[in-house]
Amino acid sequence: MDVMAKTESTFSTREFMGEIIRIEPVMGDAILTTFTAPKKAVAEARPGQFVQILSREPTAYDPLLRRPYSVYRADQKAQTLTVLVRAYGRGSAWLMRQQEGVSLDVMGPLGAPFTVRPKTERLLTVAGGVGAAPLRMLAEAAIRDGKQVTYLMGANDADGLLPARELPDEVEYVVATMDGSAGHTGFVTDIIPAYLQWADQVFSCGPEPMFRTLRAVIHQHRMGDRPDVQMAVERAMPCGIGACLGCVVETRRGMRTACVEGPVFEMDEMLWG
Amino acid sequence: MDVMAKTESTFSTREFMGEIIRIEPVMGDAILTTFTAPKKAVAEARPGQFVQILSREPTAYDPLLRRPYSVYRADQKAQTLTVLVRAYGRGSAWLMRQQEGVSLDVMGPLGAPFTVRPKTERLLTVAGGVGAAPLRMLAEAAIRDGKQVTYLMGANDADGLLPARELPDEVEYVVATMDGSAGHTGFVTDIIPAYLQWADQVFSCGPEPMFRTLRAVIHQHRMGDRPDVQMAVERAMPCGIGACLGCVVETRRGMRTACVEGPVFEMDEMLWG
Amino acid sequence: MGMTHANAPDMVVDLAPRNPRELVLRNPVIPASGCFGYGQEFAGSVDVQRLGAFVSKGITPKSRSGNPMPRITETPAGMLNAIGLQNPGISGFIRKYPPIWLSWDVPAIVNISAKSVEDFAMMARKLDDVPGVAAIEVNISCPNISAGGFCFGWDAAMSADVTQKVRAATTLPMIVKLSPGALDIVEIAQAVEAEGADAVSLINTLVGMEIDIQRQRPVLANVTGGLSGPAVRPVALRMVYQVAGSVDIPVIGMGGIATVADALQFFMAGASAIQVGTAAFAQPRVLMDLIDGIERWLAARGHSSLGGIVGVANERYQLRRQTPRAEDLLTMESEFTR
Amino acid sequence: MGMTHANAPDMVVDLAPRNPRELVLRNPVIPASGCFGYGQEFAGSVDVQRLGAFVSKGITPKSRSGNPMPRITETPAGMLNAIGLQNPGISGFIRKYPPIWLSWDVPAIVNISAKSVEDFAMMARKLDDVPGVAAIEVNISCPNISAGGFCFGWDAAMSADVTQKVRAATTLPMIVKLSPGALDIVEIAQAVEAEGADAVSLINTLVGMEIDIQRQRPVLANVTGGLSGPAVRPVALRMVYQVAGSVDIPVIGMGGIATVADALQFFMAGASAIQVGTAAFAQPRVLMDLIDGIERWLAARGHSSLGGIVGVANERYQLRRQTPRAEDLLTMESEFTR
Ligand SMILES: Cc1cc2nc3c(=O)[nH]c(=O)nc-3n(C[C@H](O)[C@H](O)[C@H](O)COP(=O)(O)OP(=O)(O)OC[C@H]3O[C@@H](n4cnc5c(N)ncnc54)[C@H](O)[C@@H]3O)c2cc1C
Ligand SMILES: Cc1cc2nc3c(=O)[nH]c(=O)nc-3n(C[C@H](O)[C@H](O)[C@H](O)COP(=O)(O)OP(=O)(O)OC[C@H]3O[C@@H](n4cnc5c(N)ncnc54)[C@H](O)[C@@H]3O)c2cc1C
Ligand SMILES: Cc1cc2nc3c(=O)[nH]c(=O)nc-3n(C[C@H](O)[C@H](O)[C@H](O)COP(=O)(O)O)c2cc1C
Ligand SMILES: Cc1cc2nc3c(=O)[nH]c(=O)nc-3n(C[C@H](O)[C@H](O)[C@H](O)COP(=O)(O)O)c2cc1C
Ligand code: FES
Ligand code: FES
Repeated sequence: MDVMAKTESTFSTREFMGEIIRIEPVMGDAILTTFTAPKKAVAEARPGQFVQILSREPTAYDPLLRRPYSVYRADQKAQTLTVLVRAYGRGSAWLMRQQEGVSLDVMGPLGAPFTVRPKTERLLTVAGGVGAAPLRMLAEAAIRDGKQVTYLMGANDADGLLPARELPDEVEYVVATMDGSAGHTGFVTDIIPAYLQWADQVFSCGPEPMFRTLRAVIHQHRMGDRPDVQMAVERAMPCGIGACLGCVVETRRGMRTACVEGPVFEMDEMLWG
Repeated sequence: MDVMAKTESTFSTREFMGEIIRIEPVMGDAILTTFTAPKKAVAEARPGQFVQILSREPTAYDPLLRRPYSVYRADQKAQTLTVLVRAYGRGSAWLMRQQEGVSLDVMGPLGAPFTVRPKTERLLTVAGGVGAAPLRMLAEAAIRDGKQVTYLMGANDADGLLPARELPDEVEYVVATMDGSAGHTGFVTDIIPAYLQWADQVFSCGPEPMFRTLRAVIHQHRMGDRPDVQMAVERAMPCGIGACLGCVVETRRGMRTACVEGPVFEMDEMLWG
Repeated sequence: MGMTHANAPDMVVDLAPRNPRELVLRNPVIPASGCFGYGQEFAGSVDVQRLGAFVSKGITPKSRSGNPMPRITETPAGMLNAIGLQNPGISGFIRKYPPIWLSWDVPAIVNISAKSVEDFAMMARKLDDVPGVAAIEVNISCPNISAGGFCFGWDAAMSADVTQKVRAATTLPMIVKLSPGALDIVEIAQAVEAEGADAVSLINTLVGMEIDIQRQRPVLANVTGGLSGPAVRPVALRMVYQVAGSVDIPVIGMGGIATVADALQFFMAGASAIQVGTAAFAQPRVLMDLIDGIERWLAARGHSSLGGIVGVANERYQLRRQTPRAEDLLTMESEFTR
Repeated sequence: MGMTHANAPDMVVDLAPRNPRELVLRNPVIPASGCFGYGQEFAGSVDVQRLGAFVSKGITPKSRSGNPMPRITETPAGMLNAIGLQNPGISGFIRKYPPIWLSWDVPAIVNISAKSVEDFAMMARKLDDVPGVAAIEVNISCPNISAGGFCFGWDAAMSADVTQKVRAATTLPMIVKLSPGALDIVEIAQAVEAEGADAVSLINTLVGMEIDIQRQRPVLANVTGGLSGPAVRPVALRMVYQVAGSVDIPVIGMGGIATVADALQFFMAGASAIQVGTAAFAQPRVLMDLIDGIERWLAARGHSSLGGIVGVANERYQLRRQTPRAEDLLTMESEFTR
């Protein structure tokens, strides 16, 4: 091999620097962070996809790895992406301290989005906590495509709910709170049965216990394979591009990467251990 | 021993959080950072002493160790300390990015200050680069005590010099620049001989090569032990309180810690290797 | 200032349960050797008297001026040191420091380093009845001159030999401090336990280096140095987990501990007490924060004592806890002989 | 895009100078095993064709689904992984990937792992004439079943044995990847050199662990995992320095490399090439930045080739460079026989 041979190859990197242009409180102690992004990244972002944000100072090696955040909004006009960030650990704490004007080191959009089947007319989305983010984008896209959306969300109290203004008017927004400060008193999964027969597809994102309850409820109520159910799961993601095999989900077809083959999986494909 | 015995002990910590209240450009790419400090810390700060500033995010382990900065100004009225910060490596880069309102994790003041002998009337100070900082505070204190000060400073160009406004009017400020854009063209050490017979004491802070030239010049020109010469040296300082022995200076009396027994040493006490 | 009410969790630890001279600490937080000078240096930064104990800088048979500079450099989330055991030597040390400690209400542990078994024993003998000295910590991460500079702590027989000779030279509580460079640190821990160590402490630093690319030579004058700080914590925790699951004497864990959560990891791995080095350089108050924070964490979760969480994450520790005592064995024999 | 003018420094490295099948790289930057998948995963993030070479995920005799989750956790300036060698097995691998690589303009190195000497040899034999495979990297940080699970790479005789059997099974350029857990990594390096390794690469990960204090159990389902990333860099650099000063075959350095300065440290310690793992997870572009940055650094300092800085900070390397050749020895004999 001639090692000095000129290499003819084209590639486009998914890494970019995005300047924070807006920070808004949204629900509980979570914020919406909006940053500039390349045209291509904004145009290609699909509901359920995520970006990996480097959450450290340029002068520090720690915390080392990027943190995944679902795309909450892709604004084609403003050429921006928005993520919803909740204070959790070291990475999100860093991100929440960043002010407008700061440049974020971002990679994405990444992952396999939600799949809305062409025949689907009625979408039921079930959100818990920051799981509200990808489902908001999904709801927006579905309404734009002329479909019907019922958006269910659960939280401890009214403050923990996504504000209704964040969803398109056409969306039917139904909520549940543990303390009864808004909507149904109890779990969001309590109110699902009422919508199951209506829905063509169910989309969910939230904490693991919510998924498990949701699955039990659906198994109890569904007719045949209908509605079909997709879930966006959460895994720590060192690489986000399928290279490390650190984010896998056990499925009927074997180990699947949550970052490339997910984060959206068919509920019935996953093994629940 | 009764291990649960109540311990009667008093101690006062030297660690405090100081809020940045002002950031000003000062010379070259260096800035002055002024932050609030406890009454005691401000009152006790002496010229030549330093503070150790944690130069990382509260959520990060890296860079791990504090960075030492000379006290540039201790403002009793405003209850603030000021340091002069030049962009150098990872720690100072972090510090330079901090904005007004940020809380700094500070320890100090630490170290042994310059010693002005009671009989001293005429002080010659020789500054190189950020060595200007402790000498500015020394000059201010000496003028306040009714003494005479000649402040020599060298830099590559005029932009790298401490602005005259930063020194009390009573100070005679003489400069040298390599490019001749201000004062003498050449090294600051070129102009020292003219002041040596005048001075009772010489105080210096700057890079190692400047110290070596200064020492050679002084050895060549001084009469007996006069003037006596003190130098504030630079060492990386993991602890700043004499515990790690990582910052030692070899002296005629053995290894001495630069953080507690220094950073100010008598020139003739140090072994120059 | 810690809790003083009646329901405060019991933080007392006994680090030498087998030794009549005992080593009982009011809490499990101990500054590590080489990181706390001789106890006085931190006086302006922390309330030394509140500590569980403290360990002195490493003492050698003769005084040493240490390595040339630079002796220290920073690394990602860690640091390298090659201090070279700068210290006044055992005799100068004994004259100077224990008399001061005598009036202190906190146990002082003396860390000793030597290049021959005889020198270790000699130092132990000299320390045996020095008032103000509560215990010794034997640093076996030292080159053994008679083994061509091979580190004592890398060889079970040599580690056992040092332990045995020191044991014969003093009745003081003896902690043996293990080297992470050993191929199998469990083997070393078991060897020193068999020879009468009252406790083991681990880990000492990992050997590392940095190169100054401008000068094209090693940063440290000594070429290599010891790596410490948060960077090494996962390695230290793994070794503490392994050793705690394999010996019956108390284990003192260290290596990168900087927060209450870090300390809890070590307790859950099986450490009875912890040492803190590098983190206290950056933030001396970490020592006080640990004492208060561990106590608060235990109280918040309803633990009446620290002992309740020691080893809870350690599988082998759990097995050991379930190991039946002699009298129980008789009734269970059939199960074991199947 | 790198320099193309005539004065660009020569970055070409030959990693198998003793082997007629040679392993010549256009530059010294190589993604590390397990951190680059099979080369395609990074296609959307970096220009794979510009790399010096790349190393595949570790391949085993049979397909493996790897360890249960969680497999990864972050640590200060580092990470722990216990992937457990999820891979399609040697046969599935050979069917799937080398045919793709065949059209690529970048050497593909296959990393192999096994639990017996025979399995290592079997895999080497299967790979020997597979088009698209440029070299093999033998991962000896594996448990040897016939030695009770003791790691091959911790024992010189076992390491030599694997090397010899693999050497007999293939004429492919063979890199042996060393384990940092060995007591004396130099001894292992010399043993594999003697048995015909064309190059050595180091380091593999250090063994570490983390405990989840909420759940009071190890974070990783596998309990322990391999520590990598900037945290381990000083340990890796020290080992590369030691090994490069003790063997005559090329050394490939890795462990925590994230910047051009880091890479230069490894070259100056004696590495002929570098591998990059963890840092490329966080920032894939680091791979391109390294290629460009190393070249620029060399050019800025007037170096006509990378070789000019390899080992410059390594004392023993310098001594070796000065070692007289046979013909010179005759005239210098008197000096040596004094
Ligand atoms: C596809 C996806 C979409 C998400 N969308 C959102 C969102 O829209 N909004 C939101 O607030 N959160 C979202 N999350 C979760 C978000 O990434 C977490 O808040 C974050 O991972 C927690 O990180 P932290 O730094 O705050 O906490 P930490 O405490 O630092 O991390 C939590 C734990 O995970 C480990 N960890 C973190 N990152 C990694 C990594 N890269 N590799 C290995 N271990 C790691 C840490 O060691 C720690 O044990 C999403 C996660 C995924 C997978
Ligand atoms: C007494 C004293 C007073 C000073 N006053 C001033 C001043 O007034 N203004 C000013 O700008 N600078 C001052 N300095 C220098 C200032 O501390 C340096 O700019 C700083 O140390 C360089 O750090 P950095 O993080 O920017 O660079 P880095 O590149 O991160 O550090 C430079 C080198 O030092 C090492 N290092 C840094 N800190 C430590 C540590 N704590 N322990 C071990 N190794 C370390 C790093 O590993 C690196 O090799 C003073 C230094 C001393 C000792
Ligand atoms: C500057 C420094 C000096 C040290 N000196 C000694 C010593 O004299 N004897 C010893 O046994 N360990 C010594 N150590 C090792 C520490 O006691 C401890 O084992 C190690 O630093 C790991 O803990 P840490 O990560 O909390 O610092 C020293 C460590 C440092 C950083
Ligand atoms: C997720 C992950 C998977 C790895 N898998 C392998 C492997 O299959 N075979 C191998 O020899 N090394 C493997 N390694 C080790 C790396 O190749 C490399 O030796 C180590 O990570 C140190 O380099 P780094 O600090 O740049 O990551 C793996 C490392 C990581 C982080
Ligand atoms: S995050 Fe690395 S494979 Fe998914
Ligand atoms: S910085 Fe630790 S002794 Fe001076």
